[in-house]
Amino acid sequence: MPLLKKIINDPNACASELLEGLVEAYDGEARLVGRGSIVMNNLKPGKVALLVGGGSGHEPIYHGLVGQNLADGAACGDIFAAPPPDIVLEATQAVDQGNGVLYLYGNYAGDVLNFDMGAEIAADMGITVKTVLIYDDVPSAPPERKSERRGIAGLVPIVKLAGAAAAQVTTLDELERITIKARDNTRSVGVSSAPGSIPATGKPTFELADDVIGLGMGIHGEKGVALIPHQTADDLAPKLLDIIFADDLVFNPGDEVVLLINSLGSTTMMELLIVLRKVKAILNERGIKVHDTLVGPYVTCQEMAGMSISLTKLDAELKALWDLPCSSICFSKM
Amino acid sequence: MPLLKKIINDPNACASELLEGLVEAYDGEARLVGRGSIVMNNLKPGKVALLVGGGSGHEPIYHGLVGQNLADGAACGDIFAAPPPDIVLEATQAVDQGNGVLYLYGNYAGDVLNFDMGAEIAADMGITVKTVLIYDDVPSAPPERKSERRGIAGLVPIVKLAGAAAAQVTTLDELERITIKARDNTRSVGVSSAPGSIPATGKPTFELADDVIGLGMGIHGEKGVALIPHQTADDLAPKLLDIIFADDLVFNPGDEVVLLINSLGSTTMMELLIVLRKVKAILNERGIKVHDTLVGPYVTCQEMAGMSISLTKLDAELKALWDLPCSSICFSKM
Amino acid sequence: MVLLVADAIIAAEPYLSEADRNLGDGDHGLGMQRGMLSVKEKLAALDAAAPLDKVLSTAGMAMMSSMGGASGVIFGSFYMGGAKAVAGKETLDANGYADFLKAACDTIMARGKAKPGDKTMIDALHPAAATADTVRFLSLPEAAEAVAIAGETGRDESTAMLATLGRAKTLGEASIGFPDAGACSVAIILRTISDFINQ
Amino acid sequence: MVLLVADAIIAAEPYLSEADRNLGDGDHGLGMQRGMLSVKEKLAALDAAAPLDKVLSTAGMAMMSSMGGASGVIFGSFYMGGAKAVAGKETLDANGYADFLKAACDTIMARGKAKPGDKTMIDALHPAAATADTVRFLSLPEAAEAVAIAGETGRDESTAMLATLGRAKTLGEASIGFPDAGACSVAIILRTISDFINQ
Ligand SMILES: Nc1ncnc2c1ncn2[C@@H]1O[C@H](COP(=O)(O)OP(=O)(O)O)[C@@H](O)[C@H]1O
Ligand SMILES: Nc1ncnc2c1ncn2[C@@H]1O[C@H](COP(=O)(O)OP(=O)(O)O)[C@@H](O)[C@H]1O
Ligand SMILES: [Mg+2]
Ligand SMILES: [Mg+2]
Ligand SMILES: [Mg+2]
Ligand SMILES: [Mg+2]
Repeated sequence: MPLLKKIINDPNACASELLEGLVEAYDGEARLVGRGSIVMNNLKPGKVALLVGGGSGHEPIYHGLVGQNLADGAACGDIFAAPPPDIVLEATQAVDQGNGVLYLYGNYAGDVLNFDMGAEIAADMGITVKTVLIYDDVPSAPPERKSERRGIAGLVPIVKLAGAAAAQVTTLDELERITIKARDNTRSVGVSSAPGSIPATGKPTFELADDVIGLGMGIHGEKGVALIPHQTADDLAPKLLDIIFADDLVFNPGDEVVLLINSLGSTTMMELLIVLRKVKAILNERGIKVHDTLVGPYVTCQEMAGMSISLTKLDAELKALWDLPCSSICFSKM
Repeated sequence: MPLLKKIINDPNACASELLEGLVEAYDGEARLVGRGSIVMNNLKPGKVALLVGGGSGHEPIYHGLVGQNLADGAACGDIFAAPPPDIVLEATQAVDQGNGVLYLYGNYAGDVLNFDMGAEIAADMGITVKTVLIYDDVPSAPPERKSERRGIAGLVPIVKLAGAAAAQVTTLDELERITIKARDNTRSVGVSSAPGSIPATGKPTFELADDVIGLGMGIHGEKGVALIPHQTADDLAPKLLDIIFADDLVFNPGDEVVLLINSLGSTTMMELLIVLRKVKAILNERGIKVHDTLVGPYVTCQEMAGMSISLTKLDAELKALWDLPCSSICFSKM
Repeated sequence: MVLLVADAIIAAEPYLSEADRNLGDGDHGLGMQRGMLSVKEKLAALDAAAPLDKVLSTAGMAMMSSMGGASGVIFGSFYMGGAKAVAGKETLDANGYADFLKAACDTIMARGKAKPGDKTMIDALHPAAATADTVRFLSLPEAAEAVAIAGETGRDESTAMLATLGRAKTLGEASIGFPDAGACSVAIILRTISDFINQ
Repeated sequence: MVLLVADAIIAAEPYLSEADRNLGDGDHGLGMQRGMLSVKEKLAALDAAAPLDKVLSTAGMAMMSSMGGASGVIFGSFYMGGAKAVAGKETLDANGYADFLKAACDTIMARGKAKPGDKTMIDALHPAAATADTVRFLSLPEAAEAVAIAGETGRDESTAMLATLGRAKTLGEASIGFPDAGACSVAIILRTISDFINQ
């Protein structure tokens, strides 16, 4: 690792300072709430609320997905650490418009423990909370233990669809139903070629030999499920797609999907586009129609190098929700 | 430099392959033209056309700024190399709708030489071409030799405004007038802390000592105008803004601006937001109102580390153009 | 005593983060450090005469609301859960220490759903609590030392375990060969307590 | 001969890129390599009996349309501009070589607006063309060698110059101390021509 000359202040204050900066990026559309939450201003009274969240250091998600027709708020933890229960509670109270709150976040022990505690206290206060966990990372567990999978870049299309639904539904149950469908229709797989670093220590989150890349590595830099030789984009893309196609979600010719090619940080847009070129060729062969393509660093782990491919299968309902314009720091749509 | 495990194919084919991938990212909205151009499909007949372009390797610009209410096409060169005249010509012919074409690109010797030759041949073919050069990089030349400055991240707001204008004006002169105003109202300054690499050789574009950062470094990794000690975001932000405020464009209390905090590649969104936090505080003190904030890796140089701050001063006309929705791979607005 | 534990954990930050780097995301030490710094702050604000359970629950709350991550809830519950068991007690004896550890362990297992063998901090805490239960008849110093040793043994035994919970879960076989980071923290906590009592 | 020049430039890619790295963006060698590979391809397609000016203009066009960057136009103009001056000629003598270089230099200066002293390839090409003009009376081998030396001297003298054009411009004082990358290419081209003629 070369010495990283990060442009920061107190290495232990990164999470709180970046959140203050993020709120500024909303130019008055959103505000800072409590110790670690960002919440949209003037939410419609009675609106069914969508709350996302998780550890910081993965910008622009999760907190960058707060926006119009997206999430109403985000509960943010320290770098790579789930937000504590009281931050979750502060965010919950701020987004709640009397019609219930859906928690939508990645499936990690820390997040589940903290959001669940927040939900319990919120319930005691009379706020109805439901939870949908995101677990799109196919290699992280076999299909029969799907619910043990991690949440990775697939969260972007899932939150986009849930946010569009939250802007239109009248009940929390309806939002939960649609969000579960979006989640169950999304699959991701990724590789990583170089570690990110923990701002507070500058230490890399893992080590990797020079000639291998990690298959199915977590966005926190958790070790992957397998090390494979470093290879060309044209060799790698089919391998990754095969992992998705081998899973329990069937993609038939004629199916329409949203495709996301995500960079974990320092992998360049150039590389993502070269991978996309091959991915599109394979999808075309299979007769799978891409309704919309997202490509860029949406879900990162500091300057970690690596990329992932996510597919979200659309039915008529999801497609209509996808086409709803939205606006946020992480993802906007005309 | 650690060994870079880029996910590519033939290192000498990166430019052409990424362009093919980019066209795929448009899901049918744009097409590949000739040897190296991307052009929007079904342009309105009679539309005044906007053509951007430059060397590749800086994704998502320039070619990622082709889109609805943005650029109509882009002429793309090899990595860091301006497109040759015949590619410029192919793009010109494809975007021209009979009402003239405005060339808008960064002020670099190579780009000027090639676009000018393309323009000459286009003129011989009866296509009216005008050119507006982008030179927003304040430290790269003193105010009295402004037109010798380089074009850097400020190109994003300038192209956005020009694209909005191109969608509405009826004459090339009108588009030229508005584009010049957008250009003249935009100032940028940046720093760089680590080099990017040239895909074909893997060689870093420059070297930098461990304790310094380069002030006013070009987005191609050209040496900066000065080396300054590596410092905190809160120390750096005011220094950078002072350079902009010391220039010939006056920012008065009450002025409205578009603010762009750009990453050159591997500088994280976290860092950009921490810088934004300080920048906004300073602008607030000065009574400068930020109408819209952009933050992220818009103009990159592979995995180069560094960031820049750009300010575009808005008058009523530019503000209305800014608020027009737009859609592209690089920048979308609801 | 709680303050000594805090200092010991803070001093062990690099070691604990390194342990988490092998199996998780490398931030366990940082989270624990964040929590323990908050514990010191909150206890400093607490009046000296505060009863034992108040001290412990204050410490637990401080960790729970400052750390985040899995260990925020888990280690926060350690003190908060344990505190209930020593309510009303002025001082700790072997009996009270056993009650404290059992309550702490039960609370954490209820919250985190981890069982012994899942390769979590439970694999250090559970055997320690069990040992404490069997040595209630001993003097506190003797009991505390026995408990500390049981925690260290549990930490060491977690090395050979296959992770089935938390971040390390997805490692499968690859999770074998490293001790669990949270178990390392438990061992440090129990060791510090024993050394204090025995000094 | 043009093919030998192509091979010499291709072989010098790392050296030329390095030179550009000092002052520019480090891709000069890559651009020249791209251009010269295209030259070889296009000339292979050309029939062997093609007249000299056709060979040169084909080479120039190949560079212009394959390289991009500043040097694509500049070095493309070198052959294309020079070609006009030798139209109709079967073979080259010292006179023709001088005419070729003068036309090439004039074309490039007209296009690029660079003057001697701006620290560009002109600083190698211009003195070389001037020398060629003064040695028209010599034999081609003698003239070619004199020109090659003038080009190399010009390249060396560019080292001390302050860049006022192109990418290096913004370096100001920092541009002093390195030879200009394009001037290095010119020196190689003229040296290769002389060595071929003199062998
Ligand atoms: N469900 C659980 N029950 C008990 N302990 C747990 C559980 N999940 C995680 N842990 C403990 O937390 C430790 C990780 O803590 P930490 O790294 O701070 O949180 P995170 O995993 O969110 O980064 C693990 O080593 C493990 O001992
Ligand atoms: N206006 C000009 N006139 C003559 N030569 C020029 C001019 N601009 C640049 N050059 C030459 O081009 C060289 C740089 O070429 P190259 O690196 O291939 O292009 P780029 O600068 O676009 O990367 C410089 O070293 C210089 O000799
Ligand atoms: Mg963590
Ligand atoms: Mg170049
Ligand atoms: Mg951890
Ligand atoms: Mg160059």
